[in-house]
Parts: sequence; C-alpha cells; structure tokens
Amino acid sequence: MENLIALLVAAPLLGAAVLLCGGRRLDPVGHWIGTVLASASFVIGAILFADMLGKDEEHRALAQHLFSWIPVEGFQADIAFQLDQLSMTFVLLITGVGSLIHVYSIGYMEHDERRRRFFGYLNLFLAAMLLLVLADNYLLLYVGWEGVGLASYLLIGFWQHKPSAATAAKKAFLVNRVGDMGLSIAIMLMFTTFGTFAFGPVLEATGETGEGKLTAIGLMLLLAACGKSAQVPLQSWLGDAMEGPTPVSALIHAATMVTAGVYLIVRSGEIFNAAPDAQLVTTVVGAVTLLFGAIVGCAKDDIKKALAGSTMSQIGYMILAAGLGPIGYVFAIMHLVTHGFFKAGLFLGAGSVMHGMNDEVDMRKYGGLRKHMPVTFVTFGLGYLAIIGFPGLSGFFSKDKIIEAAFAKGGTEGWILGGVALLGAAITAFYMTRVMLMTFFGEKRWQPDEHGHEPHPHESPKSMTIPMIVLAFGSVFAGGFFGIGDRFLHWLEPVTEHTHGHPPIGATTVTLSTMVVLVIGVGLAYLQYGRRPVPVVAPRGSLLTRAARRDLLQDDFNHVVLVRGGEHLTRSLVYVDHTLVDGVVNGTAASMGGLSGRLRKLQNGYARSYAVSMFGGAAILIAATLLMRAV
Amino acid sequence: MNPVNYLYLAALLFTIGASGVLIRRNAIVVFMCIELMLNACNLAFVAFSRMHGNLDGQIIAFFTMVVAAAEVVVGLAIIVSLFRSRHSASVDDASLMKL
Amino acid sequence: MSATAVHSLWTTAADPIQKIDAPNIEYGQLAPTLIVIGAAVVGILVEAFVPRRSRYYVQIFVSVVALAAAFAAVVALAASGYGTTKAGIAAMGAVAVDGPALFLQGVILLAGVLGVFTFAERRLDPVAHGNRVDSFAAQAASVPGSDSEKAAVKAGFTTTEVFPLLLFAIGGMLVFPAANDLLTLFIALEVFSLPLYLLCAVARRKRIMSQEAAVKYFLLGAFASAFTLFGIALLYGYAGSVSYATIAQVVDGTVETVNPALADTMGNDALLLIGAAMIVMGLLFKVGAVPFHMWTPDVYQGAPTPVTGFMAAATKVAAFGALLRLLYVVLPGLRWDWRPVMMGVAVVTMLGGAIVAITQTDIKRLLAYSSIAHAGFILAGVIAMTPDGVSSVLFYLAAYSFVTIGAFAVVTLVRDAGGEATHLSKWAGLGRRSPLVAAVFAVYLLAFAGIPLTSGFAGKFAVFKAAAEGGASALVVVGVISSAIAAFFYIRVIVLMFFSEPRPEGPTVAVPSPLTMTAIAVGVAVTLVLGVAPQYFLDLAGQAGVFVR
Amino acid sequence: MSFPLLTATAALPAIGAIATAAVPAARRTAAKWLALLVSLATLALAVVVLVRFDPDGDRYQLTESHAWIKDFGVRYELGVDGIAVALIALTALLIPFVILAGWHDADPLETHSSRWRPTQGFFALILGVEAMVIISFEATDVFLFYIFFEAMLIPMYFLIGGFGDRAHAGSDEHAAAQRSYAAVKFLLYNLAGGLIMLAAVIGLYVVAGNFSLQEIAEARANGSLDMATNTERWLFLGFFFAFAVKAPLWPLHTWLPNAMGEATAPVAVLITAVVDKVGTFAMLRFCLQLFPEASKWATPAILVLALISIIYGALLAVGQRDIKRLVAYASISHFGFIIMGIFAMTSQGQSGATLYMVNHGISTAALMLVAGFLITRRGSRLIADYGGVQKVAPVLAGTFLIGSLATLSLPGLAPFVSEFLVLIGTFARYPVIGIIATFGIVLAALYTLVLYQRTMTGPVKPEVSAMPDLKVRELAVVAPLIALLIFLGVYPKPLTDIVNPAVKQTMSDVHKKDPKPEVEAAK
Repeated sequence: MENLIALLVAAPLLGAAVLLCGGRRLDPVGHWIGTVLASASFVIGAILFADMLGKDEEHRALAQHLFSWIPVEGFQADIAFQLDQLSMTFVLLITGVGSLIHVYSIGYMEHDERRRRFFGYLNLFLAAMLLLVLADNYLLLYVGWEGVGLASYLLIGFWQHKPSAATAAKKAFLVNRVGDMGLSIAIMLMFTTFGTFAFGPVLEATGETGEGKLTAIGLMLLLAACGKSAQVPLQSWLGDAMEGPTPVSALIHAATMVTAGVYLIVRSGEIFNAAPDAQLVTTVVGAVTLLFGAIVGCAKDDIKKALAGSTMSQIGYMILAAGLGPIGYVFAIMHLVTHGFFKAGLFLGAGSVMHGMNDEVDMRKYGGLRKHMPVTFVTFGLGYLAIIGFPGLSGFFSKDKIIEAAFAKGGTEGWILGGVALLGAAITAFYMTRVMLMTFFGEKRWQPDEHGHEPHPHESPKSMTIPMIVLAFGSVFAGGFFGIGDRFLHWLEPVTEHTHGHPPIGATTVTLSTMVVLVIGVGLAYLQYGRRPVPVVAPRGSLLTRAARRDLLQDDFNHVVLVRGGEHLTRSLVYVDHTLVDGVVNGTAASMGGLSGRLRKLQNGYARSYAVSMFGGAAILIAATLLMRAV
Repeated sequence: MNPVNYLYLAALLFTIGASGVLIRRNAIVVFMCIELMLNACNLAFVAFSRMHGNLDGQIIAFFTMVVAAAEVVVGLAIIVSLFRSRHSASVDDASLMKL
Repeated sequence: MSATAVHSLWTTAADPIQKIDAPNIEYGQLAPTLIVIGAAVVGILVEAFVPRRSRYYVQIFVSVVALAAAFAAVVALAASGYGTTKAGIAAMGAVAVDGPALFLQGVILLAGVLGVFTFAERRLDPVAHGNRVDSFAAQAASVPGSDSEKAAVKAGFTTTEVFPLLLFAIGGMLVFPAANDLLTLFIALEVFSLPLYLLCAVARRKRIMSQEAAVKYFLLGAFASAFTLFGIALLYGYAGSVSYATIAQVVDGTVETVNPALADTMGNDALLLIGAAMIVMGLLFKVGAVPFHMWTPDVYQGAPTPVTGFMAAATKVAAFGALLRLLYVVLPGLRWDWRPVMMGVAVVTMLGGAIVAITQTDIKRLLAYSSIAHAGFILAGVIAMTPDGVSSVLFYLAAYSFVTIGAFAVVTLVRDAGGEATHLSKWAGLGRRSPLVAAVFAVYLLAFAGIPLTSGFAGKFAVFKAAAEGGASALVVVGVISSAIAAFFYIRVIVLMFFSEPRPEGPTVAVPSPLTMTAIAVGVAVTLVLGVAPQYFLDLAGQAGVFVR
Repeated sequence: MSFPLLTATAALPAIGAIATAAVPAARRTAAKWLALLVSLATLALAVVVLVRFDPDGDRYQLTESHAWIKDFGVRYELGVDGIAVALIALTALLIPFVILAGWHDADPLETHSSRWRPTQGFFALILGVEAMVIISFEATDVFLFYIFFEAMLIPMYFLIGGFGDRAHAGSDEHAAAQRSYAAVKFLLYNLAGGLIMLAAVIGLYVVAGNFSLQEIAEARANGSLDMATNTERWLFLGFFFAFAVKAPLWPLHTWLPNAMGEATAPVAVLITAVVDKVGTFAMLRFCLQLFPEASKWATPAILVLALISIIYGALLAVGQRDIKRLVAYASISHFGFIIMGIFAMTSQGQSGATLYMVNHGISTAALMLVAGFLITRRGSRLIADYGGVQKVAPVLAGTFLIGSLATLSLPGLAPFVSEFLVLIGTFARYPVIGIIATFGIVLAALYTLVLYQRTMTGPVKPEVSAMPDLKVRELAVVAPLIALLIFLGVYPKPLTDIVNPAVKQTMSDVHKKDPKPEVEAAK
C-alpha cells in the first residue's frame, strides 16, 4: 500500500513535465492530460483513504522511504513520505478540490492559447502541495513549500503581458521568501539542537531541550506560516495575487496553499505545546489577521479582493485555533477543510460571474445578476451562508468550535481572543452579505465599456457549473458530517491529540452569541446595501474605509520603507562600489602614474644633471658605507 | 715632506675635476676635467706607491696614461663629430632625448 | 719614513743586476679572450687591406668564426674541469679561470654571435642606390645630411668597422668578469667601454640622436670610470696591492707577514670603505642601477638598435660578473658594511625603474627602464651572499640577455618612412597587421614581466628564492611589488598591439634576413626552454657558482 | 608505469589548442569542429577519471610524479582527490557547451585583414584555458599549481580583451576601450594577487624546503615541520590573497563585473564557472592543508568578508542595469557562500562549498549562456531594452526562468542542496553569521525575479517583437545543463559520495570536529 504514496506526487508531476516540455503539439489535449492526472492522484488518494479506514487507529500511519537525498557527514536528508490521518485529510482536500478546479478551468481557460501551460502549472502545484503534506521531514517539506511558492508565482503571473500580474507574482514570491527564511532558520535550529529534522525524531525529542530553543523554533515556523498563509505582517501579497486567473485564486489562494501554514503549525504541535510564548504570539497573529482581513474585506469593491480579504480572515481563525494548542488543532484543520469547500466555491462563483461579465471585477458594476446566472447564484449563495456560519452549514460547525476554544483559553487572554473571534464573525457576516447584495441583488449597474461592448451576463458552461455544484454540496454538508458526533475529532485525534476545554461561558451561550452577532452583521449590511441603491462610483467613505481600501495602508508602508529604502540603498551601494572600492584601486594606479610622471622629469636630457645624480649617488654610497661601519 | 699631503692634493684635484664636470658646459672642457680626475688618480697611485715602497702604483699610473690617451682618441672623435653636425660643443645643447 | 727605508727603496728599484723572470701565461686558459681580441685585430687589418666590396662578408666571417671558436674554447675549458675542479688563476694572477667566469664568457659570446647577426642585417632599410644597407652610417665621420654623406651613400660605403669594434668590446667583456686584480678590472672596463661609445655614434638614421647618445654615454662613462679608478687607488693605498687575493686577505686580517710600510694604511678603514664604495659605484653605473642609471634611457634610445640590444645584454652580464667577483671574492669581509647599502640600491632600482617606465612612450626607452628594474632584481640575487645567490644571478643573466637581444631585434623590424617606428602609438594594432611578430614580442614582454613558463619567471624565482634564503625577505616583497608595477606597462604594450585598432598610416613590419630571424628565433627558443625545463641550465649555473680565490 | 591519465586529460586540450590555432584562416568551421571534438574527447577522459576514482581509496589517486626542477625543489606531481575530480568533471563538462555557445562569437568582421584569424584564436584560447585549469586542479605540487594558476591569466586575458561582446552601447572605439580596460583590470588584479602569492610560495620553500603538498601537509600534521606562528600567518595571507582575488571575495571583486560585462557570454561563463573555481578550490586544498592553524586564526575575518560578499553582491545585483553585470554580482554573492562554507570548518559547510562550486558552475552557465543568446538577438545588454520576450520566445524565456530559479537556489534544483548545506554548516558553528547569510536567499529572489520580470514579462517591446526563439544549437547547449541542474537537485548522492571522504580528510587536516547537536552533547 505505502508504495502508492509516491504515486500521489508522481502523477501530477508527470503531468507537469509532459505539459511543459511537450510543446505546442500537445495544445489540443493538454487540458485533458492535466485533468486526468490530477484526478488519478485523487483516485489513488481515495484508495489509500479506504485502506486507512480499514485499519485501526494505531496502524493507520503509512511511511515510504524512496532514497537518501543528501547524505553528508553528520547530515541526513531523505526523500521519504509519511501518510497519517492529517496528511490524508490534506491529500483528499488537495486532490479533490484540485481535480474539480481542473475541470472548471477547462471551460474557464477555453479561449486562452496558453491553456496547456496553465494546466502544466496547475499540475506542478498539485505535485508540490502533495509533497508538502506528505514529506516526513522538514527539509523535504521545505521543497514542497517553495514548490507551491513557485507554482503560485507562475500562476499569479500567468497573464504576464499585464505588468500588474507580473508584479503581483514577483511580490508574492518575495514575501513568501521572507517566510521561507523563517522555515530554513527553523530547520537549522532543529539540526543544531536535535541533529536531525525528520518529524518523528524531532517531535519526540522536544522534551530534551530548553523552552528557549523551542520558542525560537516555534517563532521561526510561525514566520514561515505567516508568509505562506498571508498572516499579518506578511499578508500583503494575497490581495495582489488575485491578478491570477480565478481558478488559481480558488485552488491556491483560498482552498489549499494558503492553508499550508496551518498545516505546518499543527504538524509541529509538540514544539508549540512546549513553547507557550510561541503559542501566544501565534494566537495574537491569528486574531489580528482575522480582524484585519475582515475589515479589508468590507471595503473592497473588487469581488475577488473582497474574497481575498475574507480568506485572510478565515485563515486567521485557523491560526488562532492552532495557536490555542491541542484544544484547537482539530478545529483548525476542520475549519480549514470546510473553508476549502465554501471558499473555493465562492471563488468559482466569482469566476463564473466575471466570465459572464467580460472579466469585470468591480461589484459596483454588477447588480441583479441572480436572474441571469441562477446556478451561480445558488451555489454562491450556499457558500455565502456557509461562510457566515449559518446554522447547519459547514462554517457554523467549524467556526463555532474555534470561538469556543478561544474562550476556553481562559483568563483575560481567553476573553480577548474569544471577543475578537466573535467580532470577526460579525464583520464576516457584514462583508459577505455586502458582496452578495452588490452582486446578485438590486438593479443592473453595468454599462458598455469604452469599446461600446455591453456585457451580456449569461450562465457558464457545464464544465464550470458542475464543480461549483459539487463544492456547494461540500459547503452545505461537510461541516455537519464532520462535526456531528465529533467524527472529524476522532479521526484526527491520534495525530494531533485533543484536550477538551471548558469556556467560562457555556458552549450554548457561545453559539447563541454567535447567532446574535451574525444577525447584527447581516442586518447592518442589508441596511447599507440592500435598502438603497449602490452608487456606481464608490463614495469617498470614512477614514477607515479609505484606509481599508488600501489594505489598511500596509502596502504604502512597505513601499515607503522597504521598496524606496531598498532602492536608495542599492543605488548608493552601486555608487560606493564604483567610487570607493573600485576607486581605491584605480586611485593607486593613477597615483603611480602621477609619481611616474613626476620622477620622469628628473630625466631632463642634460648630461650634467645626470652627472650630478651620479656624483650625489656616489656621495650617498660612500656616506652610507661609512655610516654602516660607524653604527 | 709627508707623502700623505700628496694624497690630499690628489683628492683636491679629483674634486676639482669632478665639480668641473658638473659645472662646465663645453664638452671639451668637461672632458678635460675628466682627464684631470684621472691624473688625480695617478697622483694618488704614485703617492701610495711611494708610501708602500712598492712599484705597483707607478706601473698602474702608466697604464692609466695609456687608457687616458685612448679615451682622448675616442672622446675627441665623438665630440668633434657632434660638433660638426650641430656646430656647438655644449653638452646642454645635446638634450634631444629626455623624459 | 726613515732614510734607510728610502735607500732600500732606491736600491730595489734600480738594482741593475736583478733579472726579470719572464711571466708565464696560460695561453690555453686565456684562449677565448685571445681568440676574440686577435680576431678584432684581424678585423682592423681587413679594414685596411681588403677591398671595400668584400669587407662586409669577410668581417662577418671573421667575427662569427672567432666568436664560435672562442665559445668552443670556453666549452672545452669547462668540459675539462676548469669551471670546477681545475679552476685557478691565470696570467700571473691577473685573470681568474673559474665557473662564473667561464659561464658568463659563454653567455657573452653567444650574445655576441646574435649581436653580429643583428649588426649584419641588411634587408630592413630600403635599398639606397642599389646597395642593401645596414643600420650603420655609410660614413660615420661625415655630417648627417651633408654632401659628403650623400656621396658616401651613393658610393655604397658602409661602416664595416663596427665588427672589429664589436669584437674588441666582447674581448673586454670576456676579461671583465674574470679580472682578478683591480688593474685588469679597470683595463677591461675601458676596453669594452670605448668601442661601445663609438658604436653608439654611428647610426644610419637619426644620427644626431645617435651622436648625442654617444656623447652622453662617453662623458658619463668616463666620469664613472674616473671614480672607479680613484677607488682602485684608495684600495691600493689600503692594501698595498691590487690583487683580489691580497686585498681580501688584508680585509679579513689574515695576512701572514705585514710589511711595516703598510701597517698604518692597513689600519685605515676609511681608505678601504671609500675605495670599495667608489669601485662598486663604477660597476653599478655599468649595470645601470639607480641613481647611476640616468644614461641608460637616452643611450638605449639613441644608439643603433642592434647596438642597444647587444649592449643591454652583454654589458649587464659582464658588469654583474665583475660585481659578483668583487663582492664575493674581495669584500666578503665587509658584507655587513655594504649589504644594507646594496639593499637600498636594489630597492630604489627595482621601484624606480618600474615606476618611471609606466609613463614611457618610446619602446626603446621603455625597454631601457625595464632593464633598470631588472638590474634591481638581479641585485637582489647578488645580495644573497650564498652560492645559490651566485648561480641564480648567473641563470638570470643568461635568461635575460637572450630575451633582451630578441626584443630589440623585433624592434628593428617595425619601421616606417623615418626608420624604426619606436613611438608606442605606432605599435597600435600590430597584432592585427602581423600576428606572428606581435606574438613573438608578446612572448618577450611576458618573459620580462616574469610570467610562468617563460625564462623570466624561472630567473626571477631563482633570485628571489636566493634572496629569501639569504635573509633578505624584505627585498623579495619589494621585488614582488615592483614586478606587479612593471607588469602594468608590459601589459600596456600587449594591449596596444592586440586590442587597439591599427592606424592607417601605421608602420610596416619589414621581413628580415635569416640573420635577424635566427636572433629572434633563438631568443624565443631560449626563453621558452629556460621557462619550461630550466633544470639543466640551473645545474650548469649551480656548478659554475663557485669563485676561485 | 601505468597510463598517465591525468596528464593526458590536461594535455589533450593543450594539444587541441595548438592544432586549432594552426588551422588555416579560411577553414574557420573546421577549427570550430576540431575544438568541439577535442573538448568532447577531454570530457570523455574526465569521465574515465571519474570512473577510475575510488571514493573509498587513498586520498590522492591516479598520482603521477616526475622530477622537474630539482633546484627549486619542484616535482611534476599530479593527483586527484574527490574535490578535484568533481571540479575536473565540471570543467570538462562545461567547455563543450562554452564552445558550442560561442560558435559565432569569433567570426571575423569585414574590417579584419585576412591574416587576422580570430576564430582559430578564440577556440584555441578556450582549450588552452581548459588545459591549464584542469592541470591546476590536478597539481599536488604547490609550485606546479602556481605556475598554471598564473599562466592561465594570459589566455583568459586575450579572451576578454580580444573577443569582446559585440552587443555594446556606443561606438566601437568606446567599446574597445572598455574591453581592454576590463581585460587589463582582470590581469592586473590577478597578477598582483599571484605575485604576492609568489612571495609566499618562496617563503614556503624557505620554510619547508620543497613544494610537495603531500609531504608538507604530512609534516605539518605530524608536527615534524612547525612554522613560527607569524610566519605561518604571513604565508597563509600571501596564498589567501591570491585566491581571494581569483574567487573573488569582497573587496577584491571589482574586476569581475567589468570582465564578465565586456566579455562574450561564453567567456564570462569560462571566467566565473571555471577559472574562478580554481581560487576557491585552492583555498580548500592549499590554505587549509598547508596552514591549518593560520586558517583557523583567520576564519572570523574571512567569514565576515564572505558575509559581506553575499549581501553586498546581492544588493549590487539588484542595482544593476546591465544583464551580464547583474549575473556577475550574483556570482560574487555566490562565491561569498562558497568561501563561507569552506571556512565554516564543518563537514556540511565544506561538502556544501564543494557542491556549490559545481552547481554554481552549471547554474551560472545556464543563466549566462541564455542571457548571451538573448543579448546577441537584441544587441543590447541593458535590461531596460527588453520586455515581453516571454510572448515572442517562450522557450528562451522558459530556460531563462529556470536558470534564474537555479540562481535563487530553488529547492529541487542543484544549487539549493549546496546552499542549504553551506548555511546549515555555517549556522552550526556561527549561528549569527548563518542567519544573516539567509537574507541572501531573499535578495537572490529579488534580483533574479526583477531581472526576469523586466526582460521577459510585460507588454512586448517593438524591438523584440521579431525575436526568434532558441535555435537547435542553442537548445542543445541549454537543455543538458538544465537536465543536470534538476538531476543534481533531486539526486546529488553520486556527487556527495565522491566529495565526502575528501572533506573528511580536510577536516582532519585542520583538526576540527563538527559541533555536536545540543541533545547529544547533553547526553
């Protein structure tokens, strides 16, 4: 059985290789190859899953050792996989959602002449992501980690002729690199502390070293997570990443890659458990980000950017949960999965809307689309209900648990975190309702564009709607399926272990208050955008709104401090290199020349002056010789 | 009279000759100064030979005279040819090559 | 001085019945010198009696044969052990026949042969009135540009006297490093200097400069030799003798029976030190060490290039030979006095030569300054005061002389309307015009620069190694630095030849006769052989590294 | 007396060089093919060396030893350890690609006279450099090494100055001036370094009495030859200076951007991927073995300089406007990593450094050669003159991207392995330096991706709109390199197996043990 694990990665990798090296002759079939191999990987995943369910909890984890990768004195890195329940969860999510989005993209990218390449990149992403979740050591995980970074870089910048896309892609990669720095430093710390960086040995040995080391490792891992999962302060890239084709946003920047950070933290649970300070920081990051994302989400008029903000905020929930420790791990993953469903669904819906609206993304130019694209409306609506945590739908179960766990942390921290989580829920309800209303309700607000093309909103082809429907099902039922009877909890417990926390206020109270804030959020949004018509041109808005439109100014901060500063630094260094470092050498040469020129003058052509120098020379010679004797 | 005085005289003559070389412009005169230096050497040789009581110095003096004569031949030839081609025997005029 | 002493003096001096026993001369051991001098005399007779037409050929024949024979004699002597076991003093103590002497004589003779070849070159200058002409004036006595000269040229006169002059010079040079008493040293000095003065003056082109060079060389040379002579006088005064052996004994204080007449002067170190300094100064003048170098650039530039080449090579060899013998045989007892001074001289020579060369614009002057820098390097080896030092210097001299002659031979090839085009700017793009010549010259320059796999590197390594072993590490560092500086201007010439576009009015490269070709080819061959497989020659120099006392 | 394999490996290209130079002016193509075949044959020999080399055998294998210059204590001694084998293989591997890539770089212009034979010269010089580099990797005699270490400057010098990049802004005269400036700068820097090393070499002879690396190293190891502390330090500095110039290490680096900028792309590859490796290799082989104590003494200073090189080089790469200069500064940054790995004095660091030499050679070759193809198409080296190439020449852009990714050491490509080893090896002993060095990773991403973005993406510039994609010859150059990058990234074991024993040896030479992990140390 375990030999199948490699195939999980191999299938999409093969696809990527074939599609990218295959050349134009594969154009007609490229998308099919890609889709087939993606789904093949899903099938293998399913087989392994079935096999895993067949075993009892202790023996579910599988391992496969391929070959020794970097054998160096005192340093052992292997290409080896481990497939336990945690990894399995991700495998199913990745391959499942991945396959659906492949299908969706067949339709979505139909008119793009570089579709083959697009599928190649998608396959590359799947391979890297699977490598990330299947690796049995941090270094191999790092490979996947940067691999998904590369794939996201390629896909964000897929429409390279748009400078904005190219820039966004570069930005994403760079910010991620900052995170990767954290990961590599964490690995180095592990190596110097434990002499290895394979999951098993490291996580078992956590007891043998001091808390300080573990805190350092934890914080470095958190930094990595922040980069990949767009958490404050490394969140800036996610918004721009929406430059990529929508399926990409759905798969990479909503469902899977951005959640890698959560995986990393949960996977390294033992380390965090032993490092409370790291955990605290994690929770804080999560809390801050969930508010940050939510606020940004409220202000954006670009539908994808609004959703991006929401993604940020939802992942904030997950990180918060992961930061809570054993109480939260399971729920973090659970929310991750459900979020995978509904957020992917929402993005696909958004893509479908744009597909029908000549790639128009400004919600202020939508309105009343429910009549024109019913399927999209329904699926999107279900996703909406799921995300705001409408009772009975996926989001309800997962998010509710997280809020409970937050309160259960106890003490002021508990209250603060819980409160933030609740507030986040309210804002989520607000901005999602806003999106919903602006897009599907009200009057049509679109006009002909400058070429005079009036968009003719229409429902998307089957290849696009079917995946949306499937995901809609997921977003409706997944939560209940997981939550009721704690199925998911029992499934993951062997890996992440779980402790039951007791919130100061009873679970029901939490649930009720969630309901309340939900209603408030929806109500406010309705008053704002449902009752009166939405202006086509965005009003100036409050200070906060304007700040939020600009991602709360953090981009401007980056620009001023990092970009400008960097430019000045490099420019001045170039100058220094040319004048100082080089100048010293050239200066010596020049001064030699000058000296030579001056000494040359002595050779003035007059025999008598030559004689003088000889005479003087003789005198010196004699004097020196006598002097030598004297001393 | 103490032969050492002859040495002082020789040194004096040598210096006079040398300074003549440094000071005078006319090639012929410069050359004569050099001859003077050579003869100073001769004087020194003879004086030493007298002090040491062996004849080597005096013999060397003869050799020197021969050499001086040879130098005169060569030197005058060169100087005269220079003079003929540029109508001046000043060593300072002969300063085409410099730097 | 007491009356009896005076009386005794008179009696010894004027004793009628005392009979002079004839000196015994080892003609065999002096053969090389005798052959060359004899040939020179023959050359004079040729000038006197052989008709003008055939003189040129006869002179070449005589010179080449003589030099070859002399070289054969040197080899024979060395082979029969006079370089090592049978080394001794010949001609009543006047001349030493030992390793260094024979080695250097061999080098000088080979340089002389190549010199004759370059002297005899007649293909470079355009044909004048149907006569091929060499680089020497038709009639040195006639005023340049005058009718008499035109007539001489028309009549196809040539100064074939240069060959006997060359032979005389070589004769002197052969004796110079072998001289074993100060008088011989002085005579040899004059014997090889005077012909060179003349040779400098007889250039066919740019005669004014040639004569100027001659005058400068002559006046300064005579000036220097006057110093030498006075130094000799002082040493004689100090030791009461001019023979190296005796002086050395006196310096070391190992004289068995001190002649009372000498007692007071022997004690007088001022005589010794001043005298030694003045002699050394004369030799430093000949090797062109700073600050006695100022004649070098002007003379190298003005003299006919073949002469320059020969002079640059052979004079250095002879002079350094003499310097070595003086310092190693006569003055080892004084090394603590002269070593620091010489170090100073070596340092300023290395640096001075290298630095001033940077800004030179005339290829001949450039080579002149480079020769000064090289004199500095060789001095570093001289100062080592070890057998290794001697042999390294010998090796360096051998390597250097061939490179020099070759380099100057190449210079004779690059010509324009005004004769040799020695201004660097005219060498631009030579590598494009005639890659071969440029490549050959590049090889020589790299050898000068001491790039590995050329003789220059082997030599430089040898002397620096000797110096370091002799405890003069400071010299090595300075030497290395000045080599770096020197590299700069050698490279500049290469850049000029290869990387800059040729000028339309640039010079042409004349196709020489086999004579010059041989000179150049031999130069390159020796450069590469000594660079790649120097061991045999190092052995040679090593065996030759011991002076007879 | 067995077949002198090592001599043959070095002699073959040397003979080939002479033969190529001798090809008559008209038979230009013949010369090219001759050169290519010779380089391939050399590669074959190098493979034989690789096969014949037994990782578990003696330290130096395939040794040859003949008397050469007795008076200087010099012997003609060859021998290879794992490190040398790897680098010889790299050299022999890269040269064919260099030749192939430079196929048309030396075709004569109309202005040249018929006797000027640039093509023959170009390829002959390349082969000459190959020969000298290979023999300096093989030499186990300090003097022998030094000779070729110096001598290889001359052909390099002519390659840089004589065959400049024809894609230049401004007039030909100006370009020629720039070129010869670059060439002279290259030569003088390295010559100065070499001469200072010469002093040290002489000093070594005075101290040790011979030049045999093995003998001296043994004598140093068993204490029979002890140097005064100061002597050792001075000698070490003399050697290190020369190697640091060659490597190049900040602040002795400024010759590299000029040289790489002015030279044709293949020559630039020759410089940075092959010739400069001799410097780092020599640090590992000579500095550490001959002067272990001094090496340890100098380590902190050198590490700091290496660190500066890493960050400084990367930052300057960000600031460049000229593609080739950018790659040059990137190389400076990478050489910083190599030197850091060598002097971290850990197994990981030194193995990493050795792998790094190989990987950097391949990756830079890939990037630089593609850049060269790009530049020859457009006739400009300025980044600003490009844009949207990806649209018109996707394959070129793709290969360029892979080259860039290798340069920023993306996991899965060869450079990642070595860079990570170096970092972890350094971190194990000097955590702070290791951490600061990791900033180099981010900066690397910055300059490579900015370069890619500016040149390849965005709207298509009119000048590049007609740009043809890679030709077969060019693809034949790039594809194998990329394949190699991926292979060595995924399965570097063959390389590490060869390198590890040699590294273990070196570590024992300097009497250094890897720091134990905290957990084990606690036990």
